[in-house]
Amino acid sequence: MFERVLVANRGEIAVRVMRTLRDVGATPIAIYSEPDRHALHVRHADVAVCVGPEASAQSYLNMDAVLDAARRTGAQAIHPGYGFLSENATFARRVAEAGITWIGPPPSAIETMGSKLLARRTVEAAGVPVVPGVSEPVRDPDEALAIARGVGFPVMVKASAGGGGKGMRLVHDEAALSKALDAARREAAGAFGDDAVYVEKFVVEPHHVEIQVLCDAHGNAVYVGERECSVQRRHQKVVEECPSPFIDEDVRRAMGEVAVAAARACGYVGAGTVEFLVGGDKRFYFLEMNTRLQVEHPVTELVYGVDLVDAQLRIAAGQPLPFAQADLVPRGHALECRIYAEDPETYLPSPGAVTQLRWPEGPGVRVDAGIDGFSVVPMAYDPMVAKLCTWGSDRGQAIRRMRRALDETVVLGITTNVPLHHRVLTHPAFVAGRYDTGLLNTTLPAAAAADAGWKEAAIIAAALTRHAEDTARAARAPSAGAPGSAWLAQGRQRQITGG
Amino acid sequence: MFERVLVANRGEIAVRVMRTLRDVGATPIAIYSEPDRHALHVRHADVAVCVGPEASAQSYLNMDAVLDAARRTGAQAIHPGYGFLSENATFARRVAEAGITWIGPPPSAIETMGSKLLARRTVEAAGVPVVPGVSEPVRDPDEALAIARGVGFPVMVKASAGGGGKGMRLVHDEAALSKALDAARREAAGAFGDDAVYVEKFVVEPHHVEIQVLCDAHGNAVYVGERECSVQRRHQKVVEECPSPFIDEDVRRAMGEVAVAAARACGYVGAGTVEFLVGGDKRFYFLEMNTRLQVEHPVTELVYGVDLVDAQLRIAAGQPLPFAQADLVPRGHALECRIYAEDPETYLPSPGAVTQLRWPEGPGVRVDAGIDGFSVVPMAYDPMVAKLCTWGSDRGQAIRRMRRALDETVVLGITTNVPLHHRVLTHPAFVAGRYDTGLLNTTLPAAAAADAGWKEAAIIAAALTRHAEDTARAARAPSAGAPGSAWLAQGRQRQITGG
Amino acid sequence: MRYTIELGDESVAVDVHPVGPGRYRVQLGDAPARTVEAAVEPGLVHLLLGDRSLSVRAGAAPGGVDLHAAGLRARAGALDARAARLKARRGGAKGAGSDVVRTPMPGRVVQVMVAEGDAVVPGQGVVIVEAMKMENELRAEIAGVVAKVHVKADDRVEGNADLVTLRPAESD
Amino acid sequence: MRYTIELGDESVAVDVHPVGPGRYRVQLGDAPARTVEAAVEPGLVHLLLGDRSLSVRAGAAPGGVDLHAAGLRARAGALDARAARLKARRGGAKGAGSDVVRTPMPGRVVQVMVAEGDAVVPGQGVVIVEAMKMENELRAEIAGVVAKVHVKADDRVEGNADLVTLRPAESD
Repeated sequence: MFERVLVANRGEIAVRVMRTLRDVGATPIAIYSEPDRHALHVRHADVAVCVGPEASAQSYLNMDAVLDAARRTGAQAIHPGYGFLSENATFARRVAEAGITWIGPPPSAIETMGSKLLARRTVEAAGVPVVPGVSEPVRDPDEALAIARGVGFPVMVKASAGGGGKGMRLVHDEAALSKALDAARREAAGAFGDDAVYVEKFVVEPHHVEIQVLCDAHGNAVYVGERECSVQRRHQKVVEECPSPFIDEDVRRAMGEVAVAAARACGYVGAGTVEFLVGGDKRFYFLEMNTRLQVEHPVTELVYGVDLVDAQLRIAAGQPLPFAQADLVPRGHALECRIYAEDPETYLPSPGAVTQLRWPEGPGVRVDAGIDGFSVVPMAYDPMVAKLCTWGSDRGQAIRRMRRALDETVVLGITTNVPLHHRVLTHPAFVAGRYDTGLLNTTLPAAAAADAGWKEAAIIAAALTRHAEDTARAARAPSAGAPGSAWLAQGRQRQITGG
Repeated sequence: MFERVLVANRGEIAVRVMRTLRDVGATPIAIYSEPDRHALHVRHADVAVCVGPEASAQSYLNMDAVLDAARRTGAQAIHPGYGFLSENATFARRVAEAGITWIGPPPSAIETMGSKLLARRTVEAAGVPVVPGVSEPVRDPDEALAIARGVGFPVMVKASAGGGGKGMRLVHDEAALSKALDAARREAAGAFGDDAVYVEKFVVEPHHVEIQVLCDAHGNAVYVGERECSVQRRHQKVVEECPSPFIDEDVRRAMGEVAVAAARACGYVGAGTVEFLVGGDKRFYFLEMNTRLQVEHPVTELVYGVDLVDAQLRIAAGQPLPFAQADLVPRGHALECRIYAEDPETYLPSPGAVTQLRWPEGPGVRVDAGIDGFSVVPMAYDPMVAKLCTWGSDRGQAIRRMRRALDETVVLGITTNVPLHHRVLTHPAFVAGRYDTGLLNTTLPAAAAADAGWKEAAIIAAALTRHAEDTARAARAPSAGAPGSAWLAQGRQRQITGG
Repeated sequence: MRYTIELGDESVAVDVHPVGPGRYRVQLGDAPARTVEAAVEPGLVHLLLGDRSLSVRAGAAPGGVDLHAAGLRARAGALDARAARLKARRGGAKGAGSDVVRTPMPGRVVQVMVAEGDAVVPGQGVVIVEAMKMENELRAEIAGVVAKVHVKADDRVEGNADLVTLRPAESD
Repeated sequence: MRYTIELGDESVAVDVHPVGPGRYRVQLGDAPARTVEAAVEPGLVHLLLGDRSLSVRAGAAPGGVDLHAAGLRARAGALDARAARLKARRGGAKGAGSDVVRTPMPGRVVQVMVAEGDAVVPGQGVVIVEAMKMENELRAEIAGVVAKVHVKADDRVEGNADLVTLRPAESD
């Protein structure tokens, strides 16, 4: 196995990958942009190298700098996480050329699946069903309009190089198409350095269900169940679950087999995800394959009892898969809530310094955070700051544990979408397991109104906090205490004087 | 199910029980002694009642006060946790007489199993094997000496009403017997209000393995695997694991069936644990039955995918067990490290205010804490402040994850036994899964020596902390900031000025 | 000590008198005074109010205190008696919406969608700001005419920066 | 600024000079001065020393700073230059063990096992203190004769309280 592995990423995914690196005895090496120099992922590493200034293009996406960092620190392998360079075939190739192991699929597989059009052609040839009405990148609004008229509105405009909801627009009528094309192109260019977009039929009331696959270099391939990812805002996933409440055992097996066929069709090695659109009739269509780890991979880990990063490391080290298809037996139910630094109503981002932080604990709770109580959330990067997962012996228990976990979560200083999650987790359609990607466009339950007792408590707390400050200021004579204590005591100036 | 449940306990177990209460939609009610008024378990409850001053006898053990609290707050049920009144048959009876549901076994079962002697007689009659050489409570040192000579040294002196290592002494020779009797009697009197002790043969190189049982009121009973609890200091468990690396599937089944027989022999209803001594030849002997939840129950929960507190609530509510023996299939491996507020070398307790706290996160980690960063650990109660658990797909992964979890753990202000856990988890005998209750008496691996880099870092950190304090003091002119901010900013006076 | 706490639309006068270690007499507005047992630390206030146990986390925030209680969040402005009087004198009535469109977060201006003199309706997007890898359309809260555009494409803006000032359509 | 940091048996002079935001020139003893990038907050110091990333958590402690780094814990005494000179003048040589048996934690005295005039050997238990539900035997560190017993059974004692003072057997 590897002794030194560079994680070419930041935030929660870098921290999460480093944890498994420590679990296998490898030394994690971090990279960071200048404003990230004291970020949590850097503090989780033993070795860390600055790769440039704030702008991703000059730091986390800077291939030369990342490769230099890997060479300089003696990294034997590079784990790209998700986003950034994780689906960049050129980078994967350059890593291999530098004699470093790329913890990801072969560059050719990234290329095939990275172009949505090539991906569709490839999997279609392998007999995998695809969404109707797709074509080449559109050159101009007129061509887009012609395609849209052909398949009928509503249509989806999508970035060819896209993923994660970026460069994606739902268009309901002809009037809105041109503006949507522009916006999608701009976002695509910014996010992927490629402004190619295409137009496809938008399936009404669709479910977004994806299959986790693992393929080793020895020809073994398995599917590790599915994830239901239909709770989305701005085409980005917000809540995910495993198993899907929507599909049954037969559909699961059929989708799994198709997903493995799709992976084999592009010579896949590593962990990947095949995304499907599933209609109300449970017919499913290949959407795309993500040739990397997914944000929502923990729900699979919780239900199937595997560590997908550990599996990635083994596969990259040339080991055979440690389990066969028959070994992969689901148990219970898992949910993931993505904690974004953003307003829960307007979805506007909220960077800044964290002033108070508490993560939930206890049975059935898993936290993967990219911030702690000392963090500053920069405005330059993705707003996701943590993933909260719960596991339950059934879906109901997983939901109730998630509500409890959200109640225990405290993040002050920045605004997070925790209240949105509360509303999703109490939405009758979600609780019943009958929802599609339109859930967040429907009316959510109103936020629970603070009862009079809590409002009173908040008012008293504000007054007592102010009073404590006044008292502390009055008493702020230099103390006779030990050297070094006053600064530190600021982190904990106790006022519990009873007892 | 219940709507309002009083938790007659404190610390981590009270918090843990309250979490499952929230998961089933019940309102948790806390009790507290005066110095505990702002303790974490009180902060986890919506309703809280003071039951007396610091001394347990006048507060947490004060039956009148606890029952008054339950009546006053409309509690429908009482969960006793472990320790305190959890194995007090009189209290269980009084709870029922007050028309409140007792979340525990019938008083008669508590009585039978609470007297070690009666317990042994009862299970012997049901064909359960017992440790050789035991007898009635000893009246004086002469009688003890006679018994000890009869079974041969070494012998164990144990409190009749005992549990948790209190009132227990290992005696190697005749000279030490008298002093050990006195100490055991004193501890027993203090802990249980009963100074009766007895003498039994000490099995050399013994394993402490226990079986979790669940019995409902409808005659259904299952065993939920075993826990290996042989890592002990002062006869108190320190590290537990499930499954035991020592026993095999046949022994597990045999012990499980015997445990269920023992539970049935006393008319058991609820969650209970049957403790066995297992010799090197894998022969096992009944030690005692704990008629309550165990500290180490989470390792069972992690491996069997059940919530034992949830099961307790269902059973107490008269529901049948939600699973049959065949449904209980173990998966992977789990470890628990008990975090004590005590010196890792001398085992001397370390109460006080917590100044810094960080719990581990990430895959395979579960934290059940009784403290947070605002807590003061009182000297009047048990030193256990948290339980750290890890799960892995195999024992090796569980161990490596635990090492990582321990590395991530930061508790300052009080001294904890985290370094002891590090040494256990790197002990070759522990890693190999070949250890018995003598492990902590053998030479542990030396604490990892800080390499020069870390020592240097610590020295620089101390100097920079002092420097920051001097700088802050110099700058401590009243700020023009918003009202209320200065006090709160003390919790987070950023010095990250880069970027 | 008397403080004026502003929470949402409410403004409440609170009298606080320490009466022992961790014990306060607290009076909210005209309600009867009550004794509260409280732990007050930077970041946490735990209250025992009769049999109720109430935990409130508090963080420093511009102009007040960020509060988190029972899964709910609120920002409270805390004024001492003198500041409250001053504010009352200045008058505190707010309009139905701001005549300035501001960006709540720092970011980069991607596009300005209006020019001076343009008429806008409530909810109309006026400027797109990119932050955290997403484009965010910032909207007019009122109907009016664009009086001034403060930014241009590619500008970096700080949180709370003015983007566009509107002249209200009619101020009755 | 110069500080003297005591860590374990070592005492190191440390010169600290801020040279920019979050950047310091640091010199340990006679080693060459180095530039360190550091976040210094109450409770956390994160250092970038060349390619090494080192996090140290720090908590207030009597007489210094509790440090936690890489799973290890240490207590550092931090003295400024003047205090270090004073301490050096007073002389800092420690004996092989204390002539006073103290309790590290608060608790209740269960039993006093020696009387004044008794001879004791190193490691011999002299007082049993109960704390956190366990009996803890506190032991003599040196050989000697009991000069004074400061406590009796059932006394409540604070942390660091003197229990028994010994007259060393021989102080060569």
